[in-house]
Amino acid sequence: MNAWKEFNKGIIKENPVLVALLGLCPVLAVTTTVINGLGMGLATTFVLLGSNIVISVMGKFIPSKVRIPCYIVIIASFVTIVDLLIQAFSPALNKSLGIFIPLIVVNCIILGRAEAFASRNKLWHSILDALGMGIGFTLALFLLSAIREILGSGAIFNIAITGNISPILIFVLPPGAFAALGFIIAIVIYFTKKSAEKNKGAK
Amino acid sequence: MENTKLIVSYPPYTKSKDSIEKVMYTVVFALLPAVVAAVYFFGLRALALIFVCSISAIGFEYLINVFRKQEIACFDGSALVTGILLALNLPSNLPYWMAVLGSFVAIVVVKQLFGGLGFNVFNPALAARVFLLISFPVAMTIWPIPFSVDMQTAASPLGILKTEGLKAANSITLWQAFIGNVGGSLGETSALALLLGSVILFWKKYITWIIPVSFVGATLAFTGIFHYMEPLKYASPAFHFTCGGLLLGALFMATDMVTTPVSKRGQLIFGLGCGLLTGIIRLFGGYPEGVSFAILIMNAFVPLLDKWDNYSNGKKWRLTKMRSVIVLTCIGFFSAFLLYMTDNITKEPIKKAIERVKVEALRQIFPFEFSDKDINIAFDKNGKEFFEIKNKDNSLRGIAVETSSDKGYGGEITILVAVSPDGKVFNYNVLSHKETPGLGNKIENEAFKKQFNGKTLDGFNWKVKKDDGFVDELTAATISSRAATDAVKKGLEVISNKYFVENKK
Amino acid sequence: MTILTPILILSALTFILGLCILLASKKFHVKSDPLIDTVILMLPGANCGACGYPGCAQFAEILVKTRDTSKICPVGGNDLSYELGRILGIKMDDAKPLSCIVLCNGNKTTTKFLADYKGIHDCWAVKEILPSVKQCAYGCVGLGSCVEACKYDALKIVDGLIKVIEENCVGCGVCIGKCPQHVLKLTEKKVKKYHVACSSVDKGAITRKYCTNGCIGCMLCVKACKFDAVKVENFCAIIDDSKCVNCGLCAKVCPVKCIHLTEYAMASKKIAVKKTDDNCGGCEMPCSVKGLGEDGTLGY
Amino acid sequence: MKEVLLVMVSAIFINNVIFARFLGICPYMGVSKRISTASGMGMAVTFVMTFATAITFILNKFVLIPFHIEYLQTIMFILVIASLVQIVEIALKKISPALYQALGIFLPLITTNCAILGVAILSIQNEYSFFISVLFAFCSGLGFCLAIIIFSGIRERIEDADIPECFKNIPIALITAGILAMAFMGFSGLVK
Amino acid sequence: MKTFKCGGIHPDENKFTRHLSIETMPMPKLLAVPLIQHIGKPAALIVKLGEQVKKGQCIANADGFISASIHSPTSGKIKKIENHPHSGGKFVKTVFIESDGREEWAEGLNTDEIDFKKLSLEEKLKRIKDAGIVGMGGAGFPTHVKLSPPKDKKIDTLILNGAECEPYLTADHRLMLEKTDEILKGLSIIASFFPDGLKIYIGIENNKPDAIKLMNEKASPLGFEVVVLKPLYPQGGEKQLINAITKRTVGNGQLPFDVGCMVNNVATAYAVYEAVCKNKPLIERVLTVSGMAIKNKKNIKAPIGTMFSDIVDYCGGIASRTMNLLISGGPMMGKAQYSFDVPVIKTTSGILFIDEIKLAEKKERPCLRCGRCEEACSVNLKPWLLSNLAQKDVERTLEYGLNQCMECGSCAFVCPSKRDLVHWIKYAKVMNANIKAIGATERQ
Repeated sequence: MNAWKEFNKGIIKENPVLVALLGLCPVLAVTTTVINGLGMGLATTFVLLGSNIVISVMGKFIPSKVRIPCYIVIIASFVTIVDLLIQAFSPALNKSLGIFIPLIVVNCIILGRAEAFASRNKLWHSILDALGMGIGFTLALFLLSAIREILGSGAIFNIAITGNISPILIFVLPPGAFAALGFIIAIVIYFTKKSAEKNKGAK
Repeated sequence: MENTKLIVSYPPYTKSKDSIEKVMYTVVFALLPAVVAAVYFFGLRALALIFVCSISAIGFEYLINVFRKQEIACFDGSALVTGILLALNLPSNLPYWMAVLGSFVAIVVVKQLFGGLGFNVFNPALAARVFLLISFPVAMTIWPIPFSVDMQTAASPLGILKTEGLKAANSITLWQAFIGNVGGSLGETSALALLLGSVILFWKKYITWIIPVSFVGATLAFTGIFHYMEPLKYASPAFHFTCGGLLLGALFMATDMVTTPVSKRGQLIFGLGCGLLTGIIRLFGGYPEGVSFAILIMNAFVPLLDKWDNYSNGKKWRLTKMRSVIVLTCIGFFSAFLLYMTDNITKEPIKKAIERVKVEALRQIFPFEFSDKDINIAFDKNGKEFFEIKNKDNSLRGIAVETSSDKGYGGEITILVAVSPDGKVFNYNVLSHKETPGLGNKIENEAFKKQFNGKTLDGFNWKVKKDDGFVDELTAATISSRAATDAVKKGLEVISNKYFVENKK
Repeated sequence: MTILTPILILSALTFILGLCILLASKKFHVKSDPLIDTVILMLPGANCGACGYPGCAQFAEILVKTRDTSKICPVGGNDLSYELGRILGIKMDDAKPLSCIVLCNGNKTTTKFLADYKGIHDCWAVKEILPSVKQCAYGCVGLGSCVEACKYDALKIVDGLIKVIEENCVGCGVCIGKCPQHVLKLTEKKVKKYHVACSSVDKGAITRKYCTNGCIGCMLCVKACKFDAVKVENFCAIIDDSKCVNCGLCAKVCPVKCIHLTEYAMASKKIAVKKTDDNCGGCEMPCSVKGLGEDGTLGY
Repeated sequence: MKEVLLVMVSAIFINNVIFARFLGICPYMGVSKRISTASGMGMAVTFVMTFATAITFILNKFVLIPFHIEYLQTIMFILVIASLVQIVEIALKKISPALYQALGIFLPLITTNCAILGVAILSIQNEYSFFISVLFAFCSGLGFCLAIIIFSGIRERIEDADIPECFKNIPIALITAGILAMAFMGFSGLVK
Repeated sequence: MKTFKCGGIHPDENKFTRHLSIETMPMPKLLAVPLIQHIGKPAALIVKLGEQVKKGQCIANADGFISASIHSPTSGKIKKIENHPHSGGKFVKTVFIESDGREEWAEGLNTDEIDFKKLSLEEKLKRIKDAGIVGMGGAGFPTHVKLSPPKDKKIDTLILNGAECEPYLTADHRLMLEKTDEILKGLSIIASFFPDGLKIYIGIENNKPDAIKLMNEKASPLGFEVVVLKPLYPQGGEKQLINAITKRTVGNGQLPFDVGCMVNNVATAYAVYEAVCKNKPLIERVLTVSGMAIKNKKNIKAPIGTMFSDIVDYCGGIASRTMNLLISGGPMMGKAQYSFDVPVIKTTSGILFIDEIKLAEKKERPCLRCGRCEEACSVNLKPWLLSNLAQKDVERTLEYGLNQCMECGSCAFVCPSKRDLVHWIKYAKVMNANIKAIGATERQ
């Protein structure tokens, strides 16, 4: 499989959040502002990259019986590293992401990619796949947090833009998160189905 | 005779003249008294609002029918009923665009997305009201006073009960509340009009009597018990009956056929549940009006109430041998080593980071500049931390202390207070709070904080204007303002009895 | 010294846990035959019951226990049987691929409708109040009870009549039981397939009244067929698959054009035939029979 | 006694593990197609959550704090949870196949469930005593159970409504969860 | 006034023909006598094509325990025997008889009246069986089987069903007015089959005051009690009538004789009188011809086998061009027909010509879960649940009492969304019967 397709698939075709619907917990929780969204996206990408590299290298040695605990330990260590780094260098982000940084460990995307892809493919492809998935995840987070921030608190990157029209506060609160993600996924399904029909028709 | 084309279908061939249109337009007819009362009390603006809501509801349903190529069913009255019910739930001075947004949510999201009439799980008008209440807390909780010409606003009786306590709420006589001459949303004020309207529905058997009776009964019982136990703290059941949306909810919202259980037993449990939840939210909850939330939550239980189900089978699971133990252990070994190294590197930066946050906060609340060196941390008897800012000749320039008050609307508020050596407040900075965004979190902005500048402990009544103190509270966020004042006062007390008492002694 | 404490603790923890997992799996070991699971994974998993068992899991269990070569999964067809045989170490006899045909051609143009039916769109529901929506009481009602039952969506309604989409049909036979008129039939997927598209048992005169190409039992096809593969039973012609060589002669002579040809691209093994006057050598038949395909091939 | 009641009500209703804290959304969306599987999942999560919180609390109190290796908290917790789940599963298969039949398929799902680890870490952060944190975990599990059973009831009812094509199953489920979260916000501010 | 306790609806009665007396219809040229006119196995044919038959001669014998014999309504020649449309909606083997106009009775039949007290029980039962008497209320259950219930069941009440709750139909009403004595004689014949000390009621709805007055005068001397019933559909059903009069409820899966009751229709009693006293077989019946689209509405006594087309000619033809609904039976439980050449059979209680029913517009709307069909159902089932399950998972409908449904149509009547609940329930019954049949064949 050529490299570009490997990388590309994570972003649009098999976007972990919008198409495969994995890892919804952090996606809903932290996307109140765009900065948080991006922060979480990058953190997850880092962990995904690290764990994919390690797992694809050690893929052969891990016996299938305990592969889940092994992957979890590897991922957990990467997550702790990221956790400590964030606490050290950007306390504001740490305060807003709160409990969700340690929870990257149980983010289904990382374990999913590790088990489904990294343990079976070569290092170079695993890295590409990790990057693709990571960027796809961050893109989805950015999209959702942008919508929620603009509608919810009338600002972007914490700079107020909507002036005197009072913002729709629900988008900052949990119900808004669920509904916004629901609408985005519906739109994605609508377009993928339409394009599928178009090229099926063309074929 | 041969050419007549015979229609064949399955018996029965005569059907009752009942139809969805008849049911829905009877409900509209039953809502007329409430509409008339609303217009009488709140003026033409109410009529305009009802008109806007209904037209947009029908319009959205028409668009959906066209978009999904269904046959046009938007004039069967169900959209009109939703529109009117939504309008009766709103304050009459609500901006029009919010009303249209509300009917969009009601018709498109809550009703059509779930499959249209008959399939929606939640009552559309109710879900839209809760959506608006949460999205625009300010606009939805200010109710114009009846007959007021220039739209003066006041809190609804329940709102007064929630913020001011029973004493103020009792000022409204029960009769006023019953006929509707009291602040509140269009439809819920005049209980008389609602009861009048529901008579036709009961007579034509379009609503069952079980749900309204059990709903109102449970609410009155619940509030009655607490009223009996502590008459001073909790309002009487009669007050709860006439005020707030109880009657509008019980008679028109909770009896919507589609979103309530079909069987009698289910309806009874539904009614009791709604009543109980309304009581809990009204007496203990954060929002003054509990009816909408109660009905929404019970709507979620409806599928369970008349559910039927069969059990599905599970799957097998397998395991293998010893090698796994060794590999697991060495992975544990390596990760431990890796983590130790990172912790070593990042230990100092973390400590410094926490320091910097504290210094950052301090720098914000002291009017004068100072360098890190001038900060000295002192402790009092029970280990409370004080930040003292020293001058060059290490005399005291300012003291700051971290205090908190748990009387906040959403819970605990912790602040950092800065005080001058002679006991005057410089400024304070909110470290953490759980106030409702948009309302309570206004205690953080400058306008509110400036009031405390230069105030000393004794000589000022550390209360909000309502309790004849000097702090004028934020509109519709009295509790948060009172909690903030209380926290600052506590900070002053702690500092004063550490520094000033010792000096005095 | 402080470097050792975390490493020791974590390693100790992982060791203990690893040991617990091992002990647990030893003590609580449950015997289960992995072969059945591999077979289950190979089967299509549609639980269609064509192999005669309620689900693929049960079919796999019995296949592994009895190693009976006659057990066939028609949906999987030959290559699945071959694969199963390889796994179980037995020689499976190859499954004949089946496909479904409709023994009726009464669509909007060829037949008249009985009455303006207003009710549930389901063939069984119609039978309660009317013999059929169409005037022919034996033909396909055309309201699609079979279409819903088909898992491979190989059936669709084309102006009032069921049409079989050959590529999708795997011959699982679920739709046969779902038709109240029993006009669906499973037949072998041959290259060319002729079948009589009618199942009306009324006399010719009556059938002609309500359906333009219903079989009137005129026996012309019986006379024309050299291999007596066609016979007429109470006014309706039936083609016997085993004898029929698909020469297509009966279709040509049928006055009401009620014998239809279906082509199965997948199973086609085209045999080039030398076209000579007296004996073409392709099928040991006197060449005078003009039934050969246009491109001079004889499909088997 | 008041504090116990406080913790229970807040864990089940106010900051419900799904609607307020956003923990455990993946299994919440995945397993709630039918009421029977949903209740099975709910019970499994409650059981494992309580068990896991108890063990992680002990681990934290007697291992992490004395040796000052708090940074190992995440890895130790998740390791314990993963192995615990596997051991429970093997034991369950042997002891009572019937119970295994009901809960078995959910146990592997639980290892990747944010709620279990989330609740464990939360109970550490809130500095609850041992009894209170176990109670907190059990009530969070009940909250999860309550949420998933109601949710599966609704999903089963709207299964064959003619929802627009692109809104079928996951998007409509998310919107339903949104409305449910809105309804549960009624409880906010309940505990003074 | 008494009535049954659970469910029931009030359709508007439209009993236009209640004042018109019964007219006897002249014998049409061609008669079509189908071999299925009752519940149970079709009768076995005993005549050949072209054979000459006399009026009242038996042309098909009862075949099996639950079956009834069929007689020729006229004297004439068997013209043809073939599958012909039947008012039940299926093609049935039908005997076509061309009447020769002589109306010559077969020997021994149509004797003048004899006193039934002299005949022994077996003799009476044999006459009823030979005359092919079936329940005329609409079910068509062979009466001779009904009159010999299993030995262990003790019958203590006999009810004569004069309720006639179906709209439009007034046949029983007119019969009660014009043939009161014969009906009471028939009722006492039926009563003689059971031990004395039997309580006998006659249930008549309040919308037939003249019938109630007349029956009271004639019945009370004989010791029969006339019970006035509040008009409520479906009071004509056995279970509902028993509950209305004796307050006993016939539970799920039970039959009337399980609670010691026996219900017979007014027309059946009249036919029993004619069979026992006059040895006349069941070859004609009284039915109502009504509906907006027929020129003049009538109550007619028509021979079995008369084509609907002949009846339309006798009643003056179709009144309006837009007539598009022809019903055999009442509007609630009758069946719509697709052609006019369908014969009258023993259970046809009426023929309705309804004009321009806009059935197309009555499109099925989604179910509002209003619960009105639950209230209306008189055997307290959940029609909305049964119809939903019929579409999703048919086997589960059996758990919710599918087989108790007697398809009275009350639920579909009250449904505001005009859903065809009864059709879905019938569909569920058929599919379950199929599944049972397939199950049976697999077990062999």
